[in-house]
Amino acid sequence: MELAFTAEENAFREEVRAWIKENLPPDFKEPRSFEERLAFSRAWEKKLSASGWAGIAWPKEYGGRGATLMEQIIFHEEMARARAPQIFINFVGINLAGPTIRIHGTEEQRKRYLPPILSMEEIWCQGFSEPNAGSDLANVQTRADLRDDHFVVNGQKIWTSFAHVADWCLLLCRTDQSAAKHKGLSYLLVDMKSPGIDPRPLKQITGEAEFNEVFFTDCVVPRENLLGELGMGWTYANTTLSHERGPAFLAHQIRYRNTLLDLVSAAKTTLHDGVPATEHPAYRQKLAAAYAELEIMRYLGLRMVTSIMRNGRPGTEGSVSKLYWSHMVRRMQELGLGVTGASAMLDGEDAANHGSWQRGYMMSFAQTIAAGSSEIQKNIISERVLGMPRGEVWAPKERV
Amino acid sequence: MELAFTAEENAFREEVRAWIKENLPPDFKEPRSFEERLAFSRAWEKKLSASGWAGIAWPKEYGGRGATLMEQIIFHEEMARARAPQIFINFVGINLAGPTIRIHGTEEQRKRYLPPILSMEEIWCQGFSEPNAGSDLANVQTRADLRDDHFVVNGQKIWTSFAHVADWCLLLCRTDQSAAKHKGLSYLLVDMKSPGIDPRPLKQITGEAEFNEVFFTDCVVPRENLLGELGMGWTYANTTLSHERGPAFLAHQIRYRNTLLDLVSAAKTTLHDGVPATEHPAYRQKLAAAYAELEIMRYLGLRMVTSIMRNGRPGTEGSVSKLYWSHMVRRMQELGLGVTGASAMLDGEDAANHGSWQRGYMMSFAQTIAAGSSEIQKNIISERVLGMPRGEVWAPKERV
Amino acid sequence: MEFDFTPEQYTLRDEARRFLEAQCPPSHVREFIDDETGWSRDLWKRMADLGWMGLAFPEDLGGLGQSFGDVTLLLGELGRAVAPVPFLASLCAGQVVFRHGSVEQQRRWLPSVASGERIATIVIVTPDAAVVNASASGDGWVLKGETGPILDAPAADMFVVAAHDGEGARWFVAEEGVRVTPQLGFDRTRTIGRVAFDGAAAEPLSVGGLEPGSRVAVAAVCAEMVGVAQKILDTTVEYSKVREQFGRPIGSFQAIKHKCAEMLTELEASRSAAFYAGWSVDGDADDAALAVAVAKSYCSEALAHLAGEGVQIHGGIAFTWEHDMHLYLRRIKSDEALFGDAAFHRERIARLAGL
Amino acid sequence: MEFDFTPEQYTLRDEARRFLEAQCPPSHVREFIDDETGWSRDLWKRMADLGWMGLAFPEDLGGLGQSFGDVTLLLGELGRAVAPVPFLASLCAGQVVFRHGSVEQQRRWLPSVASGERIATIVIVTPDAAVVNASASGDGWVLKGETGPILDAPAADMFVVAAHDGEGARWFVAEEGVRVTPQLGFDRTRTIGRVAFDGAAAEPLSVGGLEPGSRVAVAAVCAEMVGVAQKILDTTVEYSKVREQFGRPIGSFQAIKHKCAEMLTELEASRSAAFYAGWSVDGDADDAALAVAVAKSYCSEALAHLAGEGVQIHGGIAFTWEHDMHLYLRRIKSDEALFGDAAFHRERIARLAGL
Repeated sequence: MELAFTAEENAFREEVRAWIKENLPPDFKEPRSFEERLAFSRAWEKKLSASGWAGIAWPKEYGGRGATLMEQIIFHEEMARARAPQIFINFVGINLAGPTIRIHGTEEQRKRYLPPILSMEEIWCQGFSEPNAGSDLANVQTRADLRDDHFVVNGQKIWTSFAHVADWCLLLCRTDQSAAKHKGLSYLLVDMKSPGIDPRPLKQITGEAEFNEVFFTDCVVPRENLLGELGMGWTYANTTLSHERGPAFLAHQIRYRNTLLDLVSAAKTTLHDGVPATEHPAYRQKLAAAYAELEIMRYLGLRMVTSIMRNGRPGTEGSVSKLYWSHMVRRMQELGLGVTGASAMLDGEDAANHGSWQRGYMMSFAQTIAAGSSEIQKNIISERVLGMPRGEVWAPKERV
Repeated sequence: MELAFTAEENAFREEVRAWIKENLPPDFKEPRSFEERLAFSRAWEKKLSASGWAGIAWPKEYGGRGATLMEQIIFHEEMARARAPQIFINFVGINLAGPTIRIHGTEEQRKRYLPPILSMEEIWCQGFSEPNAGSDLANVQTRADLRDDHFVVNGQKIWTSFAHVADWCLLLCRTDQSAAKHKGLSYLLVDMKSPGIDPRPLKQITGEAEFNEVFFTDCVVPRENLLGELGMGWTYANTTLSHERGPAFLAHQIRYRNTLLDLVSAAKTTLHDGVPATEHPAYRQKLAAAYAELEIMRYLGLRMVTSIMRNGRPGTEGSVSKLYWSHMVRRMQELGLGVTGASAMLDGEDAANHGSWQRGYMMSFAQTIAAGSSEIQKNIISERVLGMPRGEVWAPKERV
Repeated sequence: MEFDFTPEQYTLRDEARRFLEAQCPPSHVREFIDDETGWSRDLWKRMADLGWMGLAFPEDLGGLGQSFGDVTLLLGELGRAVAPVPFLASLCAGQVVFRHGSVEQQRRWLPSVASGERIATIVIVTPDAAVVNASASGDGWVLKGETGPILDAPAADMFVVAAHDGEGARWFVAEEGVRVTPQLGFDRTRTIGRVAFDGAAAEPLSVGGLEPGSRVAVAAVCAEMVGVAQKILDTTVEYSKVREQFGRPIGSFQAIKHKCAEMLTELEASRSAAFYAGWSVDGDADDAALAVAVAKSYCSEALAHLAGEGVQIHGGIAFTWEHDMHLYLRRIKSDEALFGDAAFHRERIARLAGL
Repeated sequence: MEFDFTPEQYTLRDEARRFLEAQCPPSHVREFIDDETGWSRDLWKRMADLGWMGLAFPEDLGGLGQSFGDVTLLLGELGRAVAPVPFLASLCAGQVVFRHGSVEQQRRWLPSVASGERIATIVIVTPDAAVVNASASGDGWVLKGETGPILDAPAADMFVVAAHDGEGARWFVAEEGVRVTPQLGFDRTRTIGRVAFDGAAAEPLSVGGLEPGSRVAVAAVCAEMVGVAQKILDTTVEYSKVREQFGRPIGSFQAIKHKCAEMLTELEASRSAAFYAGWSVDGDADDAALAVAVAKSYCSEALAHLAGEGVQIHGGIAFTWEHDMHLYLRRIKSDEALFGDAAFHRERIARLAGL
């Protein structure tokens, strides 16, 4: 075991730090409304892009920085430590659409689509979830019927981030109605300016509209916009999903550490029963437990990184990490609400810390529901890691 | 809502109190070993029997006291409050075998078997569980083959209390190998002195042997010892099981209250981090939570009694009560171990309070496993109370 | 002994549920959720016509002379409907006047509260402490200080205030000169706000101390929470029967079934505790102080957990603003913090039990 | 950066597991569980032949010169086997001498500890506090006081004692004149007892204070717990695959599967914490004090829960003395209380984090 960094890694860290210092406004505060965030992130991510930080994990041949895993971690860590904004508007392009096109696209598609992602000339969204395809993603019903040289797309997607500002959509749809559920799916690269696409903002539990529903009505997509091969959508989708949890785990930990530090300072200044929450029997031990859980997230992350470096993929610790941190976050956010006392009854600017505990608590449900709900995670862990027998049909066996 | 007692009920309570005062040794302490408990309970339950307290819930025509539900509650409450021993060696006879014979037996069987139960001339055990029939009770495999005027019994029972001291056994066995699982079962009344019965003490998790395994090898049982009708064992078994939770719920609550009082006094005298556990952040709130949970068990009990008085059976509160109190007890016992600090590493006489926390903690697993494990309870609640759809076959539909 | 409501009381509950399903469907609730000071005056009038505000006040004070127990069932139904009315606040304030006021004070204030004409609120944060100071001024008293957030302060025209009179905490009533600043509530269905007294005239209620008045408030919020939680469980079970994934209703998966069974256990335990707390404050039972602390500590934690599970089982759909689940979740989480959270009430239990 | 053991270290672990499966099967463990002072001298000798007791001591002190990390894997395997030997106690005592003793003291005591010839134990209850008093007497020091329960005191012939020397807590070594009263352990596989010093001669270790020595002990017990918990999960998953109820293996029921998935999550988080704690004490990292408190607080609570679930899933069979599950449960529950429980270590975290 060795937790030290090499001289090269330390130099890289200094480079990142220097760049952040030069580019992040010193008084930067995370914008609170979605619209403000969008505006800020456009400018900020352009900057990243211009300085070559946008696709640090992308291979050099595709314009990326080809950073090592450790460099990626260091980059994300430093961004998190500086409380710099996370990649936002270009997230789908950089982390989902880009890698999927790079791995499964034709050479032509790579040349056409990858550079504008890196340069932020084209923003992407992804069309995955549907009202009836949540945990059961293979149940996608949006259909794309092939007619000579084009597909005609009809259907509805939900939870599509950035659909109203995106130029392209990585769309999972059914191209074969007769094949088995997960075999008739394909990926289309859809120009969001095409007629027949109607993105509607979807107000979420916090009252903000970060997501969209997207309705497709006789939307025409040229045949050459099929990604890779017909009927391979399910396989490709698993690539996309596997990129959704990147090497950003350790950086997330630092961001949650920022949250915990906020929580502790709230606890020090909020009286319960006449004493600060840090000294109240109920809260003192819970704060310490939250602290411990957060530290352990870091250790899990260190193990994951080591596994990825050794074997190209996380080990057992990786399969449980989402379950671990998503519930950790829920507890931490709920503790935040509790610590702020009667202010928990307020919201927005009237609540403590501009309502960040209320928003964080509500958003924490996204962690245990989206990208494989906790129930699905437990199915996967018990069957694939522990080798327990399948008793109920809950997913196609072929899901990777 | 009215929680007061009538004058008659109060008079009855005084009668019970007076009897206990006269009969329970003032320095009575619950015997700690099973053998001591057995010896004491023989004498104590004879006394109860002689004074007419043994079958207080039994109808007068069968020698009982025909006590009202409120009187039963009062009786059990007073016994619990005085920390008098619970009914033990005659428990199966009074609460399980007796009621089952009374309801399903022939008039001859009633006359033959009921009086010696009340008088404690005959001790009963019950042969229910088998190694492969735990949660899946319908899977009983002990077979009783009818040959002319007698059955020949072969098989193995487990978790049979008092088998080594019992005169009779209420035996659930399979009399029809070809019928559906739960339809081929019958009840036999088996003389434990018959040849071919071998009860062996079964050492349990605490190191004591309170239970037995019982092996039946070509054991002959006269045909007239069939309880009621052939093939009705499953139906009758549900009578037996329904009597297992009697109106003793509120009395149990008082006994657990005694446990909590012991816990609080342990907490007051055990230092953690230099302060009594009652003042330590971790334990103070947990003790208060245990106190609240215990109070709520009483309220649940009050609702259950009211439902039984109104409708003859408990309502929704009854269906969740076992799940509620069994896990409450586990938490309380585990808290007990925690509160005693380093003494949790000891056992028996070397541990705090003679190892009662260790024993109580280990025994608490019986509460969440026996008489319908928590998992089975949740199946029942979700399907029968909440009306959720059956997805997995986990029990014959006919189970009441 | 009979520890349950009478069939007549349950009939009243069922009628209330039907009334609210018709008069206060989610679409009605949603008319007010974007408005910090909005609440349903229409619904309030209809409730007044039914005599709900007077249910637990004696007939000679303009009420219907029923027990506080009847009101707890009603509170549950109003919770179930997340009704956008200041019922809980006004009820608690009225009950404090009823329990601490002189006959004259009761006669002066309660008939208009019982008729719904006057809306009162109770100015308190935790049930044991004064929130502002009272000082003698001329013939009377004046209040000074600022506190909040106070439930339904923006809707109220009478304030029953826990104030320190120099010797101890006691209840005062203020009607004029109270400055209310509306705030955005986490629970969007009710109003909430800061309350400031800058020398507002106030009159002390004749019976000193904050209890038993403050106990009534704690019992009331527990009763409401149980109603909200019942709605969450009902909605969740229904949804699990119709929502299909992997070709089967999700309610047929054991993981979902077991979660629902645990939710029912939490609900029935909470209901028992809320019943008992309501009963105990009604007759001022010996263990009333303990009973309300038991109920509020348990309901706060168990029902917040239940509400979270309800959202989790619904999955993505509950994550939308359009789905009603978050309205219930917000109500439960707000009630959790109202009049002392689980930690606060466990500390009360610890003290009452001599820990 | 590399945060995992090397393939060589895992090979050592696998060899240890095979060795213990052969030399220390449950039947061997059960030879000692009815005997308060019994432990396996045979197994101890075989372990000594493999050099296990000297693994983490330098070669010039008779050890094999490996890291403390190697030992943590071994501790896990010994936990997995609930091996009836005083390994953890003797290791911790030796490590304290190694970290706090002068070169001369190390040379005097450690070669015999590293060879397994001498069995030591660490006399401490929580890692921050002296348990007896030391006073100067002639040229040396004597110890006075009584404490316990002390792990493997009945097996030990050398005692490394946390004592107060009038100025502060520090480590002393006592060999003669120590009175040990064996006690019945909740964990029947190891010995335990009270230790009394009535003027026993003792020698202070040269480096004062209790840390970093006591941290090693805390890290060691976490490493052991992880091994026990892994065995519980393995056993439970295997059992769930073969035990049938309602005509199907119980491991095919979602309720059981989800419990096992939760257990694995608790285990992997605990393992990560124990790894990190072991690593941090090995190199005396800046955050070592925090890391061991994090590990012990989390492992104590999470793995006790895991052990309880293991029993629950086994059902009645685990309720028998003949089944081995209770041996693991008892080990976990004892380790939970050893060297400070979750509450204690959370309080440490709170202080270290400046709460």
